[in-house]
Amino acid sequence: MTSAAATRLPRRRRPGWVDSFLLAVRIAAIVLLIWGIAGTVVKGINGEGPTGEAWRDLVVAGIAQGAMYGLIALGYSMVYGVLGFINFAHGEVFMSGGMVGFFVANYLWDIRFWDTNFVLSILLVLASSILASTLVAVIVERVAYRPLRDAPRLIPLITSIGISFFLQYTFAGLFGVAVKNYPPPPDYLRARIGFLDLEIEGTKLAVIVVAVVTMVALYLFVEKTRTGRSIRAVAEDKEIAALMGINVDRTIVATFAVGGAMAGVAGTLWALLFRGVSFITGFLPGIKAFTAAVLGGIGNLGGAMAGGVLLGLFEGVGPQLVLAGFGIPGVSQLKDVVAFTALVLVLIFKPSGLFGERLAAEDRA
Amino acid sequence: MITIDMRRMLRWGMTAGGVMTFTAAVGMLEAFEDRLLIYPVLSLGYLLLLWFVPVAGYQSSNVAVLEGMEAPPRGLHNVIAGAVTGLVGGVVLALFAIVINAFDLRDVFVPFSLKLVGLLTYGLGVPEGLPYAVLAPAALGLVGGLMHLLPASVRRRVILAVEWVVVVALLEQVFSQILRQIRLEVVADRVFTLKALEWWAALAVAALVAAVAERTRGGFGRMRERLFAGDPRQRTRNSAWMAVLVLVFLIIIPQLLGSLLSEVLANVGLFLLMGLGLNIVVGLAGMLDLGYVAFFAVGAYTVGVLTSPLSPRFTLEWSWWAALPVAILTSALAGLLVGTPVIRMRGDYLAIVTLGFGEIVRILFLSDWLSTTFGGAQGVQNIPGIPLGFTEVSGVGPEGVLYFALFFVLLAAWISWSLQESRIGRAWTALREDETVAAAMGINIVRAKLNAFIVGAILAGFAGALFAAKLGSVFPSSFELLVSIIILVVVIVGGMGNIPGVAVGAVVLIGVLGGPNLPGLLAEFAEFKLLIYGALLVFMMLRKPEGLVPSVRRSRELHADELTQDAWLDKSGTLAEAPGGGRGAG
Amino acid sequence: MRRVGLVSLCLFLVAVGCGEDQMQAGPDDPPSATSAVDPVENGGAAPEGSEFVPGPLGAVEVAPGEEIQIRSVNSITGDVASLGTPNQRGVELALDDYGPVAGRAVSMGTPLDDLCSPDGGQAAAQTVVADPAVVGVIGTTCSAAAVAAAPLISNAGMVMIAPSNTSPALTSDLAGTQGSAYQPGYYRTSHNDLFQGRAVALFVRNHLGFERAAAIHDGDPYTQGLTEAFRAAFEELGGEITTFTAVNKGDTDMIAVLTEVAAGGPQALFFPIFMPEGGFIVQQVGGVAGLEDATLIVSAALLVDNFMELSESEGVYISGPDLRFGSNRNSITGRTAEGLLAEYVASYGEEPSGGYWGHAYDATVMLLSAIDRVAVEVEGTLYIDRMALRNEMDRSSLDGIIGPISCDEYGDCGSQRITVLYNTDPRNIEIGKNNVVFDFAP
Amino acid sequence: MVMLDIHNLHKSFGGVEALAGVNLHIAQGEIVSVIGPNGAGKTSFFNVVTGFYPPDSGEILFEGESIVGLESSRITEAGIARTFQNVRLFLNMTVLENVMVAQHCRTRAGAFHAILRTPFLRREEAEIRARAEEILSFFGTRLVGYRFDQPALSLSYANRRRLEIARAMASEPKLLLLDEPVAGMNPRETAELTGLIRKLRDERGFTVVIIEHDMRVVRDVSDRVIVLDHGVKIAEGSYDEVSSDEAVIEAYLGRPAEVG
Repeated sequence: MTSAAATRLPRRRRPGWVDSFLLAVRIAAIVLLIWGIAGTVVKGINGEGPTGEAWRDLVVAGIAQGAMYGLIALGYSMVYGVLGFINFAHGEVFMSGGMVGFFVANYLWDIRFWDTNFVLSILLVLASSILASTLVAVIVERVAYRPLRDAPRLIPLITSIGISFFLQYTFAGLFGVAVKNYPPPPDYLRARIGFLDLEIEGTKLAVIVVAVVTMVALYLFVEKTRTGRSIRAVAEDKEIAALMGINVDRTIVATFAVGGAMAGVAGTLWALLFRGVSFITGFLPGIKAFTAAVLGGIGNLGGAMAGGVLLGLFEGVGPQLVLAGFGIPGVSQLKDVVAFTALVLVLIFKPSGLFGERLAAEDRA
Repeated sequence: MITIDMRRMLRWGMTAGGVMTFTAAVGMLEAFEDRLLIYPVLSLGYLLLLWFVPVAGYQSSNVAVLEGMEAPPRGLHNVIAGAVTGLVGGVVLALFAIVINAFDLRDVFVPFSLKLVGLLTYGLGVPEGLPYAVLAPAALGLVGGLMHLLPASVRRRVILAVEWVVVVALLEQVFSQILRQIRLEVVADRVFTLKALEWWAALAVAALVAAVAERTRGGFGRMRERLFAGDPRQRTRNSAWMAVLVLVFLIIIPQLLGSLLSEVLANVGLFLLMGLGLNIVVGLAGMLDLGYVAFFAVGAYTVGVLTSPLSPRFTLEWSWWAALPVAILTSALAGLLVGTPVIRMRGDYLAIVTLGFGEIVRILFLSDWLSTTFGGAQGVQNIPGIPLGFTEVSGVGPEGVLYFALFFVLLAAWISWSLQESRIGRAWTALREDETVAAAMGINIVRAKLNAFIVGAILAGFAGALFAAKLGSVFPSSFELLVSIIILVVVIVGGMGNIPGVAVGAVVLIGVLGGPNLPGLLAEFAEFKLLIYGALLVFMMLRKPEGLVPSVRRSRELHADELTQDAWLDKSGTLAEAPGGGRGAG
Repeated sequence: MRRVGLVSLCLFLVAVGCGEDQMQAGPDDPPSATSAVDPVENGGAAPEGSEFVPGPLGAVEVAPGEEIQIRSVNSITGDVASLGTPNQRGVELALDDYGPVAGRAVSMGTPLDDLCSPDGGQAAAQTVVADPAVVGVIGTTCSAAAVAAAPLISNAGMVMIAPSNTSPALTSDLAGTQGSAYQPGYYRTSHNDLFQGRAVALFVRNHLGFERAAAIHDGDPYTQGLTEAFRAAFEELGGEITTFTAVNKGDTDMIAVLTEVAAGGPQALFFPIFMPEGGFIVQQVGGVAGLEDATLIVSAALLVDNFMELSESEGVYISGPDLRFGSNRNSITGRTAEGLLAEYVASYGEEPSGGYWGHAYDATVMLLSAIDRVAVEVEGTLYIDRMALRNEMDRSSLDGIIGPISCDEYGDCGSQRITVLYNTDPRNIEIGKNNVVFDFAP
Repeated sequence: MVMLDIHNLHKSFGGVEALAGVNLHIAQGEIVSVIGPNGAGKTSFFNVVTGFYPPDSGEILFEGESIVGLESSRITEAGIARTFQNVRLFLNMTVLENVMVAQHCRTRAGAFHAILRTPFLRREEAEIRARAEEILSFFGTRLVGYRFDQPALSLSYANRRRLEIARAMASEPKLLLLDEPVAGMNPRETAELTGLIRKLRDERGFTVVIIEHDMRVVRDVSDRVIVLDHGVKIAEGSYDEVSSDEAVIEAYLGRPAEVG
C-alpha cells in the first residue's frame, strides 16, 4: 500500500557537526586498527614479533585476566541493576575476600596441610573468602546504602567512595601495609596442560573453568530460582515489585550477598593466578570490572562476563597486536590506554554496551 | 513511671564498645598515644578511643521530639541510661583486652601487641587494669547522661566549648604560627608545651568560647536567614556585600598567617578553582565527570613544556604569562575532544568514559613513547615561577601563590555566577531537570553540554598553569584518578551547584583533611587520614546529603517530598521524576 | 562573663595592630624567625655581651628545657608506604639510641608524609619550614618529593638527609657537574642511581658476559631513572638493549609485557620495580616462551622478605646498596645491624617491609652527631649555627650500619658500594641476603 | 497557506505500528483537534512531528521545508512548540524561569556576553524577563506577582497546565501542539481554557493543534477535526460531519453485535 517511490527513505537524523565528528572518529579508528594489525603482521612475517605460540599464551592470559574482571563485574552489574549507582566499594569487597583467604591459606601452609591435600585446602580458602566478601558486602549495604535508597544516585556513589577508603585503610591498619603472598599452588597445577591442541597453564585453565561454572550457576540462580526472579523484578521497578509482595529489602541484601560471593570467588582465583594481595589490591580491578560491566551492557549478567573477557583481551593482546605495528616503543605501558580507548569506541558504536543493557524503565538510555 | 528502653540502651552500649574496639584494633590508639592534646592529662589516642562514649550515653535515652508532641520529662533515668551504656561499652573493651592478652594474634593482626593491652588497661595489665577499663567508659557514659539535665542552650554551649578546645589543641601548629606571626610567640610558648595545650589554657579557651557563644546568642542563625532571604534582589545585594567582606578578609589573611597556612590555603585555592569548574559540569549541567584531572594535567604540562629550560623538546623558555593563554587554549581543546564523544552518553556511561579519558591522558604523559616531549616518568622540572615585576612568585614563597590563587578563584566564581545567572545557566538547569523536555523547549543540548565541558576545562587549565609554577616541576604522579574523585567529593559534600558551598567544601576537605597528595592541617593523622576521610564521607551523606552549604534548589530537590504538602499528584506521579531529574547526575 | 570575652577580643586586636608593620613577604630572605636570631643584629633581640655571633644562615636557639627539633618526612600512606614506614621507624630507633644532644632531648615532632609525590613533598616541606626551630630533616623517601621539597628546606637554611632518594638529579652525575635539582644543604645516605646502573651493567656485560639485555620499569621516577642509567651504561659497554618497556603500578597480568620482551630474545632482564608487580613478573616469567633461561636481575626495592620467600624468586640476582650490614656497627651509637633489626621487630611487630631502614638510622645519627659537635651553650641557651652545621655535615664521616659514610661535595654520603646478591634458597632467605656474587665500588 | 503537511508517515516501535501511513495538513491560523480512541497513535504523532523519534518513512513539511531527522531543538527553533500529556515542567525552577528558559532559541547572548555582563546581555535579559511576565499575564492573575519566584512544583495542577502552555508560547512558535490541555480539569477551568485557546489563535495568531478526549471542548474550539485510529486517519472535517461518520462511531464504540 505504501508507494515507496514517492517518499525517499529519510535519513535517520540530519547529521550535526557532532555526528560528523563521531563518524570521523569511527572511520579513523577502523583505519588505525587495520594499519596497526597490518604492521604487526608484516613484522611477524619477517620474524620480529612474538611467535605463534606466544600469541596463544597472550590470548589465554588475556582470557584468564578477563574472567577475573568478569566475576567482579557480575557483582557490579547486579548491584547496578537493582540500585542503579556505581558501587566503588565493590573492589574492596573483592580485596577483603582475598585477604581473609590469605590468612587461612597461610595457616594451612604452616601446618603443612596445604601441599599434602591441596584440593581440600583451596576449598577451605574459597569458603572463607566467599564468607568474608559476602559478610562485608551485606554489612556495607545495611549500614551505608539502605538509608540512601531513595536519594538521587549521586549520593550513594559518594558514600561508596567513602566506604572504599574506609575499608582500604581498615585492612591496612589491621593487617599491615606489606604485600602478602599466598603459598604456591602444587606443581601439577602449574605445569602446562594440553587442552584441545593448546597448552594452557593449569592455574589459568582452573580460573577459566571456575569462572564459567560460576557464571552458569549465577545464571541458573537468577533465571530459575525464586530469589533470582525477585532480584530481576526489583531491578525492573522497586515500587511495583513491592506491590507484588516481594520483600525489597531482603532481595537487595540477597543481591549484595550474591555479588559479594562472586567477588569472594574472584578473590580466591586471584590467589591462584597472582598470589600477591595487599590493602590496595581491590581498587584498580574494581574500576576495570565496572568498565567491563559497562562494555558488556550494564545490568546484563552475560554481558558483564563477556565484557570482562573482552577487556582482558584488549589489555593483553591489544598493545602487541595494534600498537606494536606502529613501532611504538614500550607498548605494554599503554595497556590501559588501549583498554579505555576500546571502551570509548564501543560506546560510540553501540551506546548501550555490546549486548545491550537490561535496566529498569526509568534508567534506560 | 518512666520506663528505660533496655534494648535501645544495649544497642548504643554495644555500638560504643564496637567503636572503641575498632579504634584500638586498627592501631589508632597506639599510634597517637604519645601525642599529647591537653598537657599532661589527655592524649590524642585516648581522645579517639573514648570520644564516642559520651555521645552514645546521651543518645541512648534521647527521644526524638516531633512537632506538636510535648517532650518527655528528663531526669535520673537519663543519667542511669548513660552510665549503663558506658558500662556495656567498657565491658566489650575489657573483653577485647582479655582476648589480645590471652592469644598472640600478632602474625595476623599487626597492632594486637602487649603494648596495646597495657594502653587499654591504663598501664596496669589485664587482671588489675580491667576495672578501670570498664569504669572509665561508664563514667563518660554518665557524663553523657548528665548532659540531659542541662538546659538546651547551656548544653549547646558546653559542646561548642569542648569542640573548640579539641580544635585548638589539634591545630596547635596553626595557632602557634599565627601567634608567632603576630609577635605573640611568648604567649605561644607558655600556652603550648610539648605541642600540647596546657590544662589551664584549655579551660581558658573553653571559658572564652562559652562567653562569645553566649553574647552572640543565635546571631549566626539570624545572619543566615537574612542571607538566604526570599526575594532574589535582596539576596543579590546580600551576596554582593558578602563578596566584598570575603575579599577584604582574603587580602589581609596571607600577611596574618605566615607560610604554612598560606601553603595550605594556596592548595585549597587550587582545588577550589577546579571544584568551581567541575561544579559547572556536575552541579549545573548534571554530567558526572570522573576524569576532570585530565584538563588539570593538560594545563600544567602546557606551562611546563613551554617555560622550563629543561623541557625535553621545545626549549622556548617562555614567561609564564605567555604560556597561560596557550594553556587555556589547550585545555579548552581537550574539553572539546573529551566532551564531544561523551555528550550523547547517559549518566553512568559518561562517568566511566570520562574516567577512561582521565587515565588515558595521565598514561600518555607518563609513557616513554611521548617522553621526548613530556619527560615521561621524570616529568618536566625546573619550571620557573611567575615573573611579577622584580620578584618571582613560586612555591618557596606561598604568600604570592596564595594571592594568585585567590585572584583566579574570584575570577572563576565570577564566571560561574555570571554564567549561572544568564540564559546559558538556565539552559543548564533545564538540561539537568529533564533533558528531553529541555530539547523540546529549543535548547540545543549538544552545544549546552559542550559549553559546560569547555568552561570547566578552562578553569582546570588555569589551576594547572598555577600548579606548575607553584611546584616548579610537573610529575605524572600528581594527576592520579584519586584527584578527580576528591574534587567530585569536594563539590558534592560542599554543596552541589552552589559557589559558597563548593568553597566551604574545599576549605574543610582540602584545607583541614588534606587532598590526595596534600597533608592538610590534620597532617598527623597521616596513615589514618583516609580512614577518617571515608568515615566522614559516609556520615556526611547519611546526615546532610545536600551538602554543607546547600543551594536553595538542591535542598528543594532532595526534600521535594516534604515541601509539597499541597501537591495534588501522588508521590509516584510527576514528582518522583523531579528528584531523579533528567537522569543526569541526580 | 561577657566582659571577659570583650577584654580578650580587644587584646587580640591590639596584638594584630602592632604586629602589622613588621611584615615583609618577599620570598628571598629567610623567614624572620623570631626564635632564630636574625642575621642582622636588630636592636635588643640578641642578648648583650654574648660572644655568639650567628653565621650567614642564622642559628637555632634552644632555650633550657626545650627540645631540639628535627623532622621525618617519608611516604607513610599509599602503595609506597611499605618503603616509607621503615624509614620513619629507623629515625625513631636512632633517636632512642642516640639519646639527648648537648643535654637536650631531641624531638621528631609529628611524622610528616611526603605522599611520594612532588605536591606532597612541597606541602610537607612547607610544614617543616614553618617552624623555624627545626634544625634538619630526615627524608624524603621518594626522589620526586625531594625535587619539590629541597628548594624550600635549603632556602630556610635547614639540612636535609634523604635515606632512600637515589635520583642523580638531586646530587651530581659523579663527574663533577651538579645535578639539575641539587640544593645546598641536601645530603643522602642512599647511593646514586648512576652507580647502581653502572654496577648492574658491568655485572651483566662482564661478569655474566651477556650482550643482549632488556629492561622494565613501572613509571616511577626512581625505577625509570635506574633503568635509564642501566641502559646508558650497558650500551656504553657495547651491549644491546633489546627492549626498554614499562608496566603500570597495579598491573597484574604480566604475560603481555613479558611477551613483548621475549620477542627481542634477551639473555638478561633487569626490572628494578616494587612489590607486588615484581612478584607477578617473577611468578609469570616461567610461562613465557623465549624467557625460560633468561637471567633475572632486580633492585633493592625487592630485597624484602615477601619477595625472597617466593619459590620462583630462586636464582634471581638482587642488586642494590650493600645491605650486608651483618656485623656492621654504628661507631657513634654502638648499635649493630642485627641488634637494630631485632629492636625493630620487637617494637613494631613486623619485619621491615622496605630496605632502607638502616640508611634512615645512620642519617639520623649523622645529623645528631653533627649537631652535637656544632652546638654552643651560652648562658643556658643552646645555639646551633646553620652554616656551621652544613660545613660539619660536609666534613662528617662515620662508620654506620650501612658501612662507611662520608659525603662528597654534592651530598652523596652513602657508601657507594653496590653488591649483587644471588637468592639461592627462598626457604632460608638469610643465605641469599649474604650471598654476594658481585661487588662494585667507585 | 498550508503550514504543516504530512505525507504517508510511518513509525513502529518493535512490532507495534503506531503510525501506519498518516496523511494530513494543517492550514495557517486554524484550530484543529485530533481525536481517536486510546492507542490510536495521537501522542506518537506529536512525538514524531516534534522530532522525539525519527519516522521510519514518510515526509513532514513545515512551511514547505522538510523537518524529518532534525533534532527536536531545531524543530522548536523552526517554529513548532508543544505541551505534554502528563505535565513535564522544570519543577525545581521558578515559574518565571520556566518561561524564560523557553526563549533560549530566540536569544543570542553567548558565554562572553554573560561573563562580561555586556549592555547587550543586560538588555536581552530584561527583554526575556519582560516577555515572560507578559506571557504569564495572558493567564490572568493566577501566575503573576508573588508566583513568579515560586518553584513550579508548588503550583496546583491547573496552574501547571497553564504554565506549560505559557512555556510553549514563550519559544515564539507558529504552530502550537497541545496534548490533552484540559485533562484532569474541573468544568469551570475547562471552559476558561477553551476560551483561552481561541484567544491564542485570535489575539496571538498561533495555529493550534489539540489532542483531546473531551468532546465538548472539541466542539467548541476546533475549526476542523481529524480522527485517528490504529495509526491511520479515518475521518476529517467539521465536528458535526465527523461525529456522524459511520467509521468514527465504529472506532469508538466497536461494531454493533448483530452485524458480527
